[in-house]
Amino acid sequence: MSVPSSRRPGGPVQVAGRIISVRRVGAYQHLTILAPGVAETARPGQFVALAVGGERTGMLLRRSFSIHKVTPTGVYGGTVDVVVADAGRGTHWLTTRGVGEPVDVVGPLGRAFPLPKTPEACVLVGGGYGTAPLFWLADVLRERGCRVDIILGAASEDRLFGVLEARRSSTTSTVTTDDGSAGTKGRVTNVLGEVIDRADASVVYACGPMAMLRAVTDVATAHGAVAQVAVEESMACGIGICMTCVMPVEGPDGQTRMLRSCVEGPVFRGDTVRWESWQDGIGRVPDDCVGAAAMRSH
Amino acid sequence: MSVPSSRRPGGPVQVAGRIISVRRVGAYQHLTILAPGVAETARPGQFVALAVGGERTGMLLRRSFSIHKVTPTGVYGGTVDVVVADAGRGTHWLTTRGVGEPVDVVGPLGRAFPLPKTPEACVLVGGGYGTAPLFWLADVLRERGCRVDIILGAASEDRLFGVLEARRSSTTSTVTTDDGSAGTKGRVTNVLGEVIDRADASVVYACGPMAMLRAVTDVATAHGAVAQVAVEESMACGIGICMTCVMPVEGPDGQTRMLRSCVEGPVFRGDTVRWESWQDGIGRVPDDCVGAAAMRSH
Amino acid sequence: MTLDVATVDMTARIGSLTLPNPLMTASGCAAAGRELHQFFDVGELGAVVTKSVMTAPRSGRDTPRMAETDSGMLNSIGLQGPGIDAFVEKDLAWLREVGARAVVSIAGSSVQEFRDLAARLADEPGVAAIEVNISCPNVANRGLVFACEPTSAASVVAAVRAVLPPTIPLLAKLSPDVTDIVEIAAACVSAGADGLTMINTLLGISIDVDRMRPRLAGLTGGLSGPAVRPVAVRCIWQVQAAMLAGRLPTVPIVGVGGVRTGLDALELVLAGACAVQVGTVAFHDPSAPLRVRDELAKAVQERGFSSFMDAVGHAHRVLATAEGTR
Amino acid sequence: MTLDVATVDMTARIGSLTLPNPLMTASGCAAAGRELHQFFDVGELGAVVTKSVMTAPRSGRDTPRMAETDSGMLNSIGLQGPGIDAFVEKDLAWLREVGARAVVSIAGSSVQEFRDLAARLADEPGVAAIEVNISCPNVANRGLVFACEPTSAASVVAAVRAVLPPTIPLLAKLSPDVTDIVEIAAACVSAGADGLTMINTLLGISIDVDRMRPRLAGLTGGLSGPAVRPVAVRCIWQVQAAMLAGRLPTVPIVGVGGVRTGLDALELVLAGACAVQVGTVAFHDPSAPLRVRDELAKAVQERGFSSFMDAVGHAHRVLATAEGTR
Ligand SMILES: Cc1cc2nc3c(=O)[nH]c(=O)nc-3n(C[C@H](O)[C@H](O)[C@H](O)COP(=O)(O)OP(=O)(O)OC[C@H]3O[C@@H](n4cnc5c(N)ncnc54)[C@H](O)[C@@H]3O)c2cc1C
Ligand SMILES: Cc1cc2nc3c(=O)[nH]c(=O)nc-3n(C[C@H](O)[C@H](O)[C@H](O)COP(=O)(O)OP(=O)(O)OC[C@H]3O[C@@H](n4cnc5c(N)ncnc54)[C@H](O)[C@@H]3O)c2cc1C
Ligand SMILES: Cc1cc2nc3c(=O)[nH]c(=O)nc-3n(C[C@H](O)[C@H](O)[C@H](O)COP(=O)(O)O)c2cc1C
Ligand SMILES: Cc1cc2nc3c(=O)[nH]c(=O)nc-3n(C[C@H](O)[C@H](O)[C@H](O)COP(=O)(O)O)c2cc1C
Ligand code: FES
Ligand code: FES
Repeated sequence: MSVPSSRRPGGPVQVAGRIISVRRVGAYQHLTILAPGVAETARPGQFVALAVGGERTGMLLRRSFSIHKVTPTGVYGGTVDVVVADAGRGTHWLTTRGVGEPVDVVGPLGRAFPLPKTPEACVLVGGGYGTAPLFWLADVLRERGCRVDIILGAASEDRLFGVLEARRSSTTSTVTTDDGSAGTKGRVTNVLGEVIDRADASVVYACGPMAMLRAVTDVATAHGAVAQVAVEESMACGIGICMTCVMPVEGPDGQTRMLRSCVEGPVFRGDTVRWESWQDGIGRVPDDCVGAAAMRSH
Repeated sequence: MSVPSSRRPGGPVQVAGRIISVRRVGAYQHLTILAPGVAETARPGQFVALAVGGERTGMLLRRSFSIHKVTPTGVYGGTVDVVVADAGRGTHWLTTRGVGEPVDVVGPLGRAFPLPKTPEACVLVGGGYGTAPLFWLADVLRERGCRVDIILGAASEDRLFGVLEARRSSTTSTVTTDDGSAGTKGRVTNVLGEVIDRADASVVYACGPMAMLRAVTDVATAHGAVAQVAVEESMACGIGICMTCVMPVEGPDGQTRMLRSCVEGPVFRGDTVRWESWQDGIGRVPDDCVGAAAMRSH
Repeated sequence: MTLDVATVDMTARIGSLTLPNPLMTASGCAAAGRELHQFFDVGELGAVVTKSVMTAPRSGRDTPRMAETDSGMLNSIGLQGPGIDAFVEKDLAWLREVGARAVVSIAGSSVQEFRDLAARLADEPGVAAIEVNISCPNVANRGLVFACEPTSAASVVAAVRAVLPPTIPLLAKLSPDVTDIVEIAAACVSAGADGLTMINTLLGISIDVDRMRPRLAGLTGGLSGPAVRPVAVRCIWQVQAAMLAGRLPTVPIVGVGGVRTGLDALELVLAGACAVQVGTVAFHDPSAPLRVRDELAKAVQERGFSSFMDAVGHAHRVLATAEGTR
Repeated sequence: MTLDVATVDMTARIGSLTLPNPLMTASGCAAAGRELHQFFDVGELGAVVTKSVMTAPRSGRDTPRMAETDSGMLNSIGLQGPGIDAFVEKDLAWLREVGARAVVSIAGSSVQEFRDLAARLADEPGVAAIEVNISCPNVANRGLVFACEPTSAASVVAAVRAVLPPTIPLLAKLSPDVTDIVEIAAACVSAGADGLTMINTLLGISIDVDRMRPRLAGLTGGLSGPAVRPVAVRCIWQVQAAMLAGRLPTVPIVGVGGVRTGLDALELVLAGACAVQVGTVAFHDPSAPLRVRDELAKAVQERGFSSFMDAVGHAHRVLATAEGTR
């Protein structure tokens, strides 16, 4: 099997993958997919877009998943691991696939977590399956001499992912659940300030639901750390051609633009995201956004 | 598992079936489907309509298949066998299913082959997978003391189905192929007259492509036998509610009507079908058909 | 809260007509109910909408009459049917006998034919409502489809309304193949329609790439099935919004188009439909109309509505509140 | 005969424009080609049709902007883009650099805006053709979409044609949401359109049954994908048939709507399209435009055509012959 490579160095490829292992982990399905060409250039924070439903399906759009880890040099080629929650019809299809079944993969997609140039203390925060990309990130950070502390949060124990992995990859790991079924009862942000202070962390990496990312950004900023957050917006293409996945982000020039979270994200500096724009599931274009004025004519 | 039964005695049921055996037979896939409630009342010549494509498929319509045989009293309930040619996207899906997979079944559907009240000599003619329903019919006829001769035809050897079964269930069996790769080179109708005469048959049962059924009807009539043919029209519903599967058939009153081949067929007396109506794949409504006049206004 | 059997009040009201539940078959997708009665008791449905009937018996069009398309199908039946007399004698009588509520769909190639059909049905017992299928060519107007032109549509509705007793509601069934469906809806309501059924099929063509000619013998066909549901929801929404805005008088809307599940039906209901028809999907799943009824009841109850009618058009209220608080 | 690489002449001619093959991206489904260039060389396509550009930078609409539907999707992007100046400087320059043929799609909220955009592009090198996206609301006419009204559509086409050099063909992109697409097509051709692109999306709504409000922040969206292909084929067929019947002058048709495979593309071609755009399906399969090109070439060759152009509109000839011999 020849390894497909992107026409842009490090860019995405499309490859006919195959599931080579499936495991149930709490509420999630952990899939290992043989996908040569994807693993080789992927970095933590990037994602893959998987086709769902099989041939002649009525589900037209790919589903996006953070890359949990990669193994660039398996026997048959590189593999990619993803952790999937059964959240709807497409993920339901994925979580009911067996070993040996084909899955079409496009990846690696998006911008990875930016890594500190010098060894820094970092706190990694994950909500639910949002922890999936963090352990790989932790490994990469520790290789660079960074101290890593991890906080895992979820609604309940079965929705935690990677409690053991967290312990292995970090100096300290803390668990919170909304219902108190594991670890500290409450939100990740209840403990985050303390963990930042204890580690004297300068960067907080976070992945999880929008509301959590906003709260993490607030706490990080208040405690003098920079938040790097991986967002999850509804994506029709995942590769930057459709303009469905946009969100308001402030640029270095102080101007807010509707950026594509698939190619200009999914990782953004938390304090550049205009969090106040989301209300009741609707993401409003801020009035001061570049190009907002032109929308008023029609 | 309770056996579903139709609200009309002997009528169809809809049941969540399961594939319990798959075998490759030449160019065909032979499936045995656990489908309690279907097998119990089915008779030779009837068919089942199978859902294809799985959940969230873009393929909305069921596909129809002649019942090859039934086993009303399996360990888990009745089973139905069908023989499927990979002819398009839906049959492709079916022929690539494995044991244990679910298949939704509606059946038994349509009118069965009418059986002679007294022992008669019968010739059974099948083209391609059209032979599938004939062996079961042969058994039923022989139980009634009928002599049975079978003719199997196909384009080539791999498209013959049931050569051995034919030998077991008949007094004589004859094979023809268009390319001469098995049996006599030529069409079933090249040998049909002779077989009718030799057996002194009064009924010819046939299943296969439209053109073959027409030719069989001609030969049978010329040799003093009645042809009972099972047709294959494009069917959207299979149960009589959509009016897509109609064909012009002459009634006892001498009037031609567009009859639904799914409920008023698929078995028709060959000499009542207005064969001349089909040309280049289009089935024209004959000018003298009941209700044809009203179509001329718009 | 997940329920096995919903206990919410599912009574549906379409003007003067009260139905035990809002689920109906769609015209042309259930014949006259007899075949589906093998799978479930059609008397349990809100109503059976019968295949559009014309005056004379009709053979229908040449075959093939159908082509499967992605998540949908095209049909070109050509209103095959027995004609009004045989329909009344056999089909309507049968529906009465089994205790089903019959919504009788009629079609004509002239205003006169519509009027005569309605007059013939006016005194027949067991007609719960009349649905006029105005998606047929108007012979008097270059074969232009009645539903595509407000004055043609209105003249059919007015003629039919004039000969029907007030006890029989008249539903005008609209085509989505128009530039402005609100305009047609308004014309029909002004002309006396007691309700609107939306939508009929979309005009489509499919080509057989092997034979290199159109698949359907009749060339064009009507596109139906889940593929068109977003268009159905949009039409219902637009007309309901226009009613709420006072641009036309408020009449009940019967929703149809691509309903496969109770949640699909709920989409139509939230957009404004107070009854829902299941068409093409019954070809795939003969018990779909009844299954959808139960799924819808469950969905309505789980969302905390005390009765089905409270859910009708609810998305307009949610949106208005959201915009208000913005 | 099954072929790995087709050798048939795939040259496509759209009026004065000659393309090496008939495959294009669809406007709004490929941005300006840069992202797809990671998967294949966009210079290998017949042309890249760029996202409709307006004068000023636009933020686009609120999110969510998309909803998946059965075999399709709804989008409500609101023409997010950088504005014409940045487009010319960055996107058009890039396309020129990589040797791609650019069909530039423009959109305006007034006839004047369309004219100004075209004038701005008239002298830019590397504009193979202009596609006018007239499916936008006309601010001067109660926000009525230009494409829904023959005189509005024609006024845009005439204004744009007047400022373009004759060497740049003008394609008018039509909306299927009209009662009579032939009427709109005829108006555009009379006004000077060198070709017609069909179809833009269908207006649809999808409702979130949990939040009980429309899924899209912008309420309505455009329906695209395989679900709508039968409507696209029908529109192409109707306009091509009207041209063959002399009801309007013959101009080339560019087909778009639900193309997933080469055989889907062939459907549009047999109906009358001399070029084919791949839109939504590129979201699923980024290399779809090039894959479809190869599949189409194979399909055309296997059917014994000596060149692609011979297949254009062929189903009309097959049907005419069949009817003739009946
Ligand atoms: C960058 C990124 C990384 C992600 N990583 C993971 C992960 O590691 N594990 C995991 O379980 N899930 C992850 N998600 C969420 C996952 O993509 C959605 O749960 C999934 O798309 C839902 O599809 P569905 O068919 O089950 O639901 P449906 O509701 O049927 O989906 C309908 C449509 O909406 C889109 N959609 C629905 N929910 C979401 C959502 N939350 N985010 C984005 N699109 C959505 C779908 O893609 C689809 O197009 C990620 C999303 C993004 C954007
Ligand atoms: C009463 C009856 C009995 C049949 N028995 C058998 C059998 O025993 N074994 C077998 O292999 N096939 C049988 N067929 C034919 C089988 O139904 C078709 O091959 C199948 O529907 C093709 O589906 P597809 O998705 O593969 O093809 P597609 O071309 O993708 O199908 C598209 C649509 O056209 C319909 N269609 C296409 N070809 C046919 C056809 N030849 N007949 C009817 N509908 C068609 C399909 O049902 C579907 O709705 C029978 C058909 C009928 C009507
Ligand atoms: C095979 C078929 C026949 C139809 N016949 C009629 C008809 O006679 N009269 C009518 O008003 N609508 C007819 N329709 C349209 C349906 O009633 C319905 O409006 C349309 O199919 C959309 O709903 P669906 O997607 O649930 O099928 C027919 C539809 C199909 C598929
Ligand atoms: C996300 C998205 C954005 C689109 N933007 C535009 C646009 O800017 N201008 C335009 O003319 N058409 C636009 N379209 C319509 C497509 O160009 C095309 O006409 C339509 O989607 C049908 O083709 P398809 O089914 O192949 O997608 C857009 C379609 C989608 C899905
Ligand atoms: S998902 Fe298409 S641009 Fe981001
Ligand atoms: S297939 Fe529907 S009536 Fe026969």
